[in-house]
Order: sequence, then C-alpha cells, then structure tokens
Amino acid sequence: MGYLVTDAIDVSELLAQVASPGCGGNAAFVGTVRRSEVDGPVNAIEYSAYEAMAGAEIDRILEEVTEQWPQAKVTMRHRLGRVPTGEVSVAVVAAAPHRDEAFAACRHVIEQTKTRVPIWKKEILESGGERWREDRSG
Amino acid sequence: MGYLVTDAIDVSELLAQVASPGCGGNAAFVGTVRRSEVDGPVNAIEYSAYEAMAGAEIDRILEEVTEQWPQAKVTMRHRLGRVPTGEVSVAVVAAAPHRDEAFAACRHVIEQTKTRVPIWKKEILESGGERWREDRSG
Amino acid sequence: MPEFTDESSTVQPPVSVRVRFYARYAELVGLEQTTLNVPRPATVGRAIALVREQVSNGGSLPVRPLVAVNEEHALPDRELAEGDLVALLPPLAGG
Amino acid sequence: MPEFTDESSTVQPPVSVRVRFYARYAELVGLEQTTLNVPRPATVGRAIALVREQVSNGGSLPVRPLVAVNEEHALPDRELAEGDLVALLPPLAGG
Repeated sequence: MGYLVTDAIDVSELLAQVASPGCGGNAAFVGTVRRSEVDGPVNAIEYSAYEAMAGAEIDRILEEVTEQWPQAKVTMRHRLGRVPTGEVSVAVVAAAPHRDEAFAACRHVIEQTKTRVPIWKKEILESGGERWREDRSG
Repeated sequence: MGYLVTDAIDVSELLAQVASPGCGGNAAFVGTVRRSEVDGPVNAIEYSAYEAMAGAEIDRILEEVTEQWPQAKVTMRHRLGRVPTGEVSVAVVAAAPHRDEAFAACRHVIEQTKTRVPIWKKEILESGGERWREDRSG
Repeated sequence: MPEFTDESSTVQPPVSVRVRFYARYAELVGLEQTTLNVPRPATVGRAIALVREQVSNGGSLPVRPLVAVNEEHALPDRELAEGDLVALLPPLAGG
Repeated sequence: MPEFTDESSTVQPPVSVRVRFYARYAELVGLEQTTLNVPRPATVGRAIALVREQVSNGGSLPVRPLVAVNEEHALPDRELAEGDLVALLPPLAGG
C-alpha cells in the first residue's frame, strides 16, 4: 500500500528503496504529463482512482513480479489529484541482479498497471475545457 | 561528450535533462556496483576507459538512437575511477512521446554501451585482492 | 399436503448488492452509489442490465462496461452474493 | 636497362603505426604504447602478429584481440595507414 500519492514523486528515492548490494541492474519507467494532446495544449491532468481496488490491484501486480522474477525488487508510485504538465504521474522501479530481469519486471508492472489498475484521467486544457482521456497509449 | 564522469551520477538530474513537454514516457537504466561476485565480496570497482574512443563510441550510439527513434531524447553517464559497492556506475535515460520508444531507446543504449564502449573494470575485493572482470552479464 | 422444496422451483429473494460508479460514469448518471436488487441467478451481466434500465440516464452506460466485484475485476457471468460491491469502471487510463 | 615499376614488385617501406595497450593488456606487456613497423600489405592482423612476436611478453596476448584503429572498432583485415593509432582492447566490461 502507499502506492497512491498526492505529492511529487521522487524517482531517486524510489530507486534507493529497491537498491540492494546484490542487484546491479535497476530499471525505471517514469510517466510525465504531456503538453500536446489531441484537443489542444494541456495544462494539467486530474487523476482519480477507485483507491481501495487500485491499491489491492497494485499489490497483486507486485506479487506476480515476485513470483515470476524472485530475485527482483520492485515498487511504484502513482500520483492522484492535479498533476501539472511535465511532472511525474507514475514511476516504476525494479532492481535485479542483472538487467534483463530488471527491464522485464519494470515493463510488466507498468503494462499491467495501465491495463488493470482503476485510475482515470481528466485533461485540464489550456483553453479552460476539461476532457476525460480514456486511451492507454501514453 | 561529457558522458564519462568521476563524480556520483544523479539519475533525477539526468531524467530532467531529457524530459520535455511532448514526451510522456521516460525510461531509465541504472547500473550499480554489486557486492557479491564469484571471487568473494567486492568493496568497489575501479573503472578505466580508453576515454577518447569511449566518448566517440557513445556519440555514435546516441546518433543511432536519434536515427532509429527520431522523437526520443537520450543521454547517459558512465562513471570512471573507484566506485564503491552500491553506487551508480552507469545511467541511461530516454524520453519519448510513448513508452515503447522510451524503453527501446534506453535498452539499445545500454546494450550497445556494454558491447562497444571501451571501458574495463577491476574488482577491489574485500579480501584485499584485485581482479579484472571481463564479462558482460551485469 | 406435503411441502415440496425442489430447489429449482423455490422462489428465493433477489440478491441485494451495492453498485458504485466511477469517474465519467459517475458524471453520466449523476450518482456515486446505489443499491440494487438482482433477481436470481444474480450475475454481473444481469446487474448491469438492471442498472441501465432503472438508474436515471443508465442507458448512456455501455452494455458491457468494465466491472469489478469486491475490488477485483469480474466477467459478466460472475455470480453475485448478498452485499457484494459492484463497481462500474470507465476505460482505465492510469500512467 | 629500362626500369620496371610494376606495383606488385616495388618495394615500399613498411607502415609505421602506434600501438596502445589498455587495462589488463597493458599490465601483461608492462607497456602502454609502442611504435611498430608493419610490412605491406599492413593489416590489423599482421600488426597483431608482430606485436605478439616483438613485444616483451606479447605472446600472452590473444591471437585475435579486440582492436580499434583511430578510435573505431576494426577487423583483422583492416588495412593500416602511416601514423594510424592501433589499440588493443581487452574484453569490454562497461556498465
């Protein structure tokens, strides 16, 4: 738990959390809020979640990683609330003895997060408008 | 140039360097010095390089990335000299509009770096011994 | 006369579940939670059909939305039990 | 008698190149740099063979080490030019 946060995400601190003397390979994925979207410039994204389920689903995803890559250590944070353009919305870090496992575990977590974790985003446009954004390409 | 450094590598700063409002996907690989090696506990690794060629080779690798993933922005740092166990020896960061490109570009740079860039490492063992380490599995 | 208790013919009370709406779906129906009595066999699919009929503006929801039961993803044929929490989830967009 | 200048028979001077040793190879030969005169056709392979013969403890170097010429990776059949910088590289271990 504690994966959903409203403050800025510190990627270095997350990397330090999974680092260990036996793990030489560390991979990270960091998602940031993009400015250019289909409906015009975006000032921010408002993230909301079904928080209890999101936390439980992230727990399940991280348990799967431990089963599939027993030597990997992974964690993640997803920000909720209003996240200004350019700031970090999600970060996944993975440490493993070798880089293949680190990349694979990191990739698994971000792909599964986007597929399964109940989080939604509403674009706050520069024009003043708002729009639910429901694709997963980001 | 400037890819080879003797001071600690700051991954957050590197991520900030490649970040841009159009790039929502950021991937990083961070290599740290492992403690457990075949010949016993390692206190540090002493990295050395053929510096002029290493810089030129990294330039070529980063140019290849720009050709293959024109929207990706990448950079990297490799530390030289004595790096204590647990500290960062290499970091690669890639930013792209979407995560597939970011992961692919990041992965390309670290794989090519390990294959082509003339850098060597000598393990400084806890036992007091030293040993050249010449595999690429890390 | 003896009482017959053949299971298939016994009239059982409907299953009462809580239904929650999230994000855009909450905006569509102007509602975050409601309760629903689902006739047996009470499945997720049957619950969704009832929501679309009974909830104001429910017809604007998709016929097969993403659904979670008790904080886990669930398919339309999933059977519901008394008190289950059924959540209707718009397409996910985390990351 | 007329002078024949058939290229193949003209005796040309050998090609003088600098040879550098790195990391473990520098330790093996106790040397960081030397110069070498390579008879024509002067290839990387020929230069390596000479290094193994002429440099003290050169025989401890591999027959086909990784080689760079003028800061780029080069294969054994690469032809060398006067003044080229030939680097003998132990197996790389960056990262």
